[in-house]
Amino acid sequence: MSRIGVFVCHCGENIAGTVDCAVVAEAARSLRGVVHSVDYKYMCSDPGQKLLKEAIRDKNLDGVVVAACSPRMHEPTFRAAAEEAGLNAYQCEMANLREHCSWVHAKGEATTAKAIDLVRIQVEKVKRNAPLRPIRVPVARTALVLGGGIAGIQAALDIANAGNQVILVERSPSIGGHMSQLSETFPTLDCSQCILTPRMVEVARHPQITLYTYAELERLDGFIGNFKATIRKRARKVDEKICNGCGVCTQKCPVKKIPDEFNEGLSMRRAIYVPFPQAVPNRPVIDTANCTFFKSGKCRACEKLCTAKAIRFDQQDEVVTREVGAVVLATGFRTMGTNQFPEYGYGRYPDLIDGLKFERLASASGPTSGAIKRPSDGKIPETVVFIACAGSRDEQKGVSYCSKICCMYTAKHAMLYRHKVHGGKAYVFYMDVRAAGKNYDEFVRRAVEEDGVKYLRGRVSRVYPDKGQLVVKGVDTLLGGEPLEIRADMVVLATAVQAQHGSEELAQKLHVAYDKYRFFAEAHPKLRPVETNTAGIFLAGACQSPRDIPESVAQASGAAAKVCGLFSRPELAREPIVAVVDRQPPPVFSHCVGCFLCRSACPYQAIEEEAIRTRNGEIIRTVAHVNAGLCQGCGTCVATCRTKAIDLQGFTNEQVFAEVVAI
Amino acid sequence: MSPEYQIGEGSLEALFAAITADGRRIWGPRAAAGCIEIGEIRSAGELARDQVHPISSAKAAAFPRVEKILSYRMDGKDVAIDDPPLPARPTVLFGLRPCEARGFCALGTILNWGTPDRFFNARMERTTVVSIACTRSDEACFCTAVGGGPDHPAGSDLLLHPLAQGGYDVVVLSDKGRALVALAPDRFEPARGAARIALAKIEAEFQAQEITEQLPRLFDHPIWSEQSLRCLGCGACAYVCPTCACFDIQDEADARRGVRLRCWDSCAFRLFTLHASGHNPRETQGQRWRQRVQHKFSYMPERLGVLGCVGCGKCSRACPVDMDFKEHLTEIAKFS
Amino acid sequence: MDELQEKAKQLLEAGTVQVVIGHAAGRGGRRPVFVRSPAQAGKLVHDDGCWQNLATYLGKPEVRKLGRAAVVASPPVLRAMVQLGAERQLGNDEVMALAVVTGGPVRTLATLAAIEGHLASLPDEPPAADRTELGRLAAMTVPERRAFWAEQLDRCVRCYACRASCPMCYCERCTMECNRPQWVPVASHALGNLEYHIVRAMHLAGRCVQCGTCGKSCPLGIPVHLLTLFAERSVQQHFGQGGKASGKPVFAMSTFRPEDSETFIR
Amino acid sequence: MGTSVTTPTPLKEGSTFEPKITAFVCNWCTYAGADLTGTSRIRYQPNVRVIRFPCTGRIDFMLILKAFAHGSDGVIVSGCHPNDCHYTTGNYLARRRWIVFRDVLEFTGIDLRRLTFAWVSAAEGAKWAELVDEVTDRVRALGPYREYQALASAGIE
Repeated sequence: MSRIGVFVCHCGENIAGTVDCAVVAEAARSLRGVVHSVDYKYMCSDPGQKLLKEAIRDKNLDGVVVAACSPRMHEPTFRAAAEEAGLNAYQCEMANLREHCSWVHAKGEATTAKAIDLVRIQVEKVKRNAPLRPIRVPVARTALVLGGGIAGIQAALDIANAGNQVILVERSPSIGGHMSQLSETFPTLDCSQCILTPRMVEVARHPQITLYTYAELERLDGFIGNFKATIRKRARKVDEKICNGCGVCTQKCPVKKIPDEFNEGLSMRRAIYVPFPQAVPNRPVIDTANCTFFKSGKCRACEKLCTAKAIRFDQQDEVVTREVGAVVLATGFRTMGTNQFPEYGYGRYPDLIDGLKFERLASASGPTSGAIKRPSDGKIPETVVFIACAGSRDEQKGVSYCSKICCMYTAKHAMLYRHKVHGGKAYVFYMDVRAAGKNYDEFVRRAVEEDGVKYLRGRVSRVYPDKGQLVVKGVDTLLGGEPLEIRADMVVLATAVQAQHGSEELAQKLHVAYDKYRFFAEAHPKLRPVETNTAGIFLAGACQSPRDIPESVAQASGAAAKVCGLFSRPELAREPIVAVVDRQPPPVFSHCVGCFLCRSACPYQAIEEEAIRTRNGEIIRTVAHVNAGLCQGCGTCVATCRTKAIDLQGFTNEQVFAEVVAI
Repeated sequence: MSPEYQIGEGSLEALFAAITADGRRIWGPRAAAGCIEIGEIRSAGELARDQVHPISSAKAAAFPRVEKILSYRMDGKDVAIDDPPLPARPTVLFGLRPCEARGFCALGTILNWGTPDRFFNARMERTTVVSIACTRSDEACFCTAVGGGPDHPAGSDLLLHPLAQGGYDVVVLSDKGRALVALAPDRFEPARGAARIALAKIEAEFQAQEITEQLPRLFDHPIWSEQSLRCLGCGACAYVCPTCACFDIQDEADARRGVRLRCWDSCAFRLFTLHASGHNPRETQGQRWRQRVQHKFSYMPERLGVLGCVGCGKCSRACPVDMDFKEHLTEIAKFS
Repeated sequence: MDELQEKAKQLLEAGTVQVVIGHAAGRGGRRPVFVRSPAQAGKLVHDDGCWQNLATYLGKPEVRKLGRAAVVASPPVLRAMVQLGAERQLGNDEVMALAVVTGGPVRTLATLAAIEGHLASLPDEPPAADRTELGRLAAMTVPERRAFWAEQLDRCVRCYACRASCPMCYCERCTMECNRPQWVPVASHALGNLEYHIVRAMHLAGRCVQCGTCGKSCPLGIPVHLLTLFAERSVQQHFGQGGKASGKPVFAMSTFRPEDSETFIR
Repeated sequence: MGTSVTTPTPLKEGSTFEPKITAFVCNWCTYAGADLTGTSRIRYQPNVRVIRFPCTGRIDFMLILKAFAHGSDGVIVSGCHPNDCHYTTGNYLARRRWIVFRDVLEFTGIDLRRLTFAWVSAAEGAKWAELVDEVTDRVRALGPYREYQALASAGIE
């Protein structure tokens, strides 16, 4: 027989003004299982809490109902008080007499009657409460950062500088990402590599950061604090430890005609190469698809020339597994290819290029050492047309969102062009100019006002070659839709920012949600922007949605802060409001029939398989098991279970059923 | 037993009217969606008579499928129990087959084993059974194998024999039967020995005695799992059986009040013998099937001196997978 | 000896299976039979009188004890096997079906994939008679339907023949047997009966294989199968899944689409 | 006849029928929304009794029937709008359950005017008040749901 205590709070006049608290307390006293019932002016005050604690001790209560304000307000207060008095915190429930009763109803019998019902409902519930203990999960204080662009670099450094271990995995042979390809950065026009490379070096040198380049995540098992990452380090065919980065091999390799990815195909590289001079690590990699030796079994030139004897044609991929407590996704973005634009000639015109190509042309470390030259004939273009929103905000291209960075870098490109080619004419076709950000609009205005860039509001309908030039047909909607035609020497498309290749597969591998554009989805669009719906996996940078550098860095630091918060304690304590699958003594073992319909219903992949075995190890049956580390306590599985084998602690079937029946 | 009266086809309606006028309800075979069942009938026209048996059981008249045995209220912190008045509705069961009527003897014996069952007895006292002798039978019937027959008098208060000219000879078998006649005396003429329709011929393919003798040595025999392999473990057989008396006690309650109900139950259910520990003394369907046969043909004769089966074959007709009781019993009887 | 009997005989002779679950002649109609020797294969029949969904037997411990089983399988039996496989109640290595379509050839299907392939070509819908009946009920007003079911369910004695004969009702502990709390009254009064049949319909929504066996099994002829058929149809109409016509199993009620549409939520 | 295990519906002075409404709500949106109704002091009728769940996904359809069987004349089920679910997808699964459940109820002849589903966010305090008032008025007009409550005693000898 339960020993329940009921404590009715007046909340000054807030409750007592419309509810007759004495009557409520009196009514509660007559309920079965209630051995103590009082009303008091302010239950949350110190004397109020003292009242509660004393009653718990003196009357030896096994459950309390505090009839006061919303549990969303003071549940923690009273549960803590109960705990101090030696009662398990979860043996305390609240009846919401204020927000749900006194504040919304007129003074009168009906209101007091409702208050009594609300108390009775909670009494019936608390009779069936069980003591619960917070769930403790050990945390491996190592973070896995996927992606070595600026976001990944920032996150890795912040986490490592806080004293934690970091494993940074980058798919390409060097870290740096898109930022390393950029010439200057808006709105300050400082050189991208100048600000990035020190960070890259810092990562490489950092004692707490393990860097895996030319590597990919193969699989991720486990849950928050306890992931197991399987990483495949692709064979460079070069022994990184022995190689001294002299670079002879990359100059002597006879295979010369491979379009250079880093320079967006504007120059050629060898079959053994270092992506770019400042690459980290500065170690070459053999492109086995193009290497003569791997194609024909002959050559070995690099091997002969390597003074360090670091070439390893027989080197195999290496698969490593690491225990990690958290994961930061920073896999970045890609841009839409110019071949997606039939109206602009499917990218068949060499002088119609995308933004990244222009970055390489404008970059001092680029193929033209920063001189703006047409890819076709190396001639300096006298007229350049920049087309913004190329693909972005365009349903036909399957991109209805704004790529966010184009307005700014297009202004930057036009500006850089005007700086480098003084007599040159720069036109920008745009839909709107979106320059929200510190000093952004000023920057665009500078392009127009100081650098004389012509902004034309309208879309370009067609671009076609004519006598060595590109004819750009468009309209200026500000001049009443006046059709106009510009003969340009070069056209630059600000092509749409899109989700990185393979992001869908990765999302599925990690069980994180992604949107219809295959950008990773945050746990909450406003309040949990750097978390995913899978506990322990965080987001940084453009893998979530188009972002510029400062935003990516800010978000990376945000994600890092979340990770550091998680790592700040050796154990992770969580509310015990989680689902449990029942266990029974043999021969029943469990009422779970193992249909696993609950698994498809669980938003958190918290439902695992557990094999029930005989002493000598044979499987009797396989039943569901809830991973308390992953379960967030929504209870959807509970309502899905036909045999009622799953229940939700704190909201068990018996509790909620009793509440309903008590009405 | 010679008939005292005969009643014309045309007089049935008046008899029904008289019974109803006396404040009794009439239950009997009636056409219901998809089958002939036992239910309340208001006129002789509703009485179904061509079937060998209605699918459902007439036992519900005295042993309802759900019966309230008490109710209670929470009075502050105390409990106030109200005993329901004993069931009082007088009932006439009209048009049962003699075998089903005979079932009430076994049913009464088992329900009164030890403590008398006041609920059942109160209903039985107010129930008058009018059965009609069988002129037809089907391959599920085996009354003659268990000591019954197409015109067996046990359990009936009036027994009607169909006449060739229509109408029935009426054999009065009890005071309750006589009282029923008294409700419409002018409708019952003295019997004139009119030609009866011949009774159904039901060959006995075994004798109950053989089974009763066989059972003790067959307890651990594989025959049970063999015969019950296709059994689905539902309760259809028990719920249509005139003699199955097992029940479950259920409380339906909330924080303020509740009722205690007696509900039909069946030994074919896995849950029937499931212990709280999870252990089940009758784990397999074979064991549950054995219990059914043993109970009717061994335990009841042994402890109550009465067979638990009247050979009506209702269970066979109700079974979704054609567990044919006669066939199985014959197999057991002839087993050596 | 017909094709079915021949194929069953071969499976038994080859020792591929130890038992063939099929139908044989019974008193009046057909009854399930467990053929365990080649000699008995002649007992097997398949015609419209064979309406039990034999997949129901695959999970029964008494039947599992007999060894590997082949099932004489009409399309609903095959659908049941696929769904049972998806719900982890039937292992791929336990699958052996002698697929029969009235008038068609007998096909031996030894894997779930094979069954799915076979089903892909067959429609997944209730028998015509049931579709008509569903239509008739749909045409009724709500009070008319209430009256219809009140009359029908008042006759239910809760013998659970419908549950026992359903291949998808394999739970060791049915909701009906949960008593802490007692979700559904055990008593066969109007409330207990209505709630039992609503729960049954809800639990089979998206899982029902549309064999109608539950209705045919009811000793009192209550058309309880209409409830599960209706729930299944509701799932198919709203979510376009639940239909096992594709041969692919689905978990219609434990999955969702953001674009699922309704008109009743404020 | 047996007793129905239902409690009498509260009667106001003048003994006009006052319906009993049970509301099943999720903790993160509708419960918080109803709290906001309170903090904004928006008045509504006192007939509703709220039962708190972590998520609409937790609400077993049987609980709705239990509410009716145990004396509720009307039921409200409410949670986060699609996309706002605290648990990201619980309400989507709940929605599916409700879609089929309503169909099944209507097919068995249950009066859907007594069952109302809503999305009420934590910001929609006013909407909560309107919802409760509207449902209370509608159910008051329909009268007590004896029809369902009586089922518990129908068929008992």
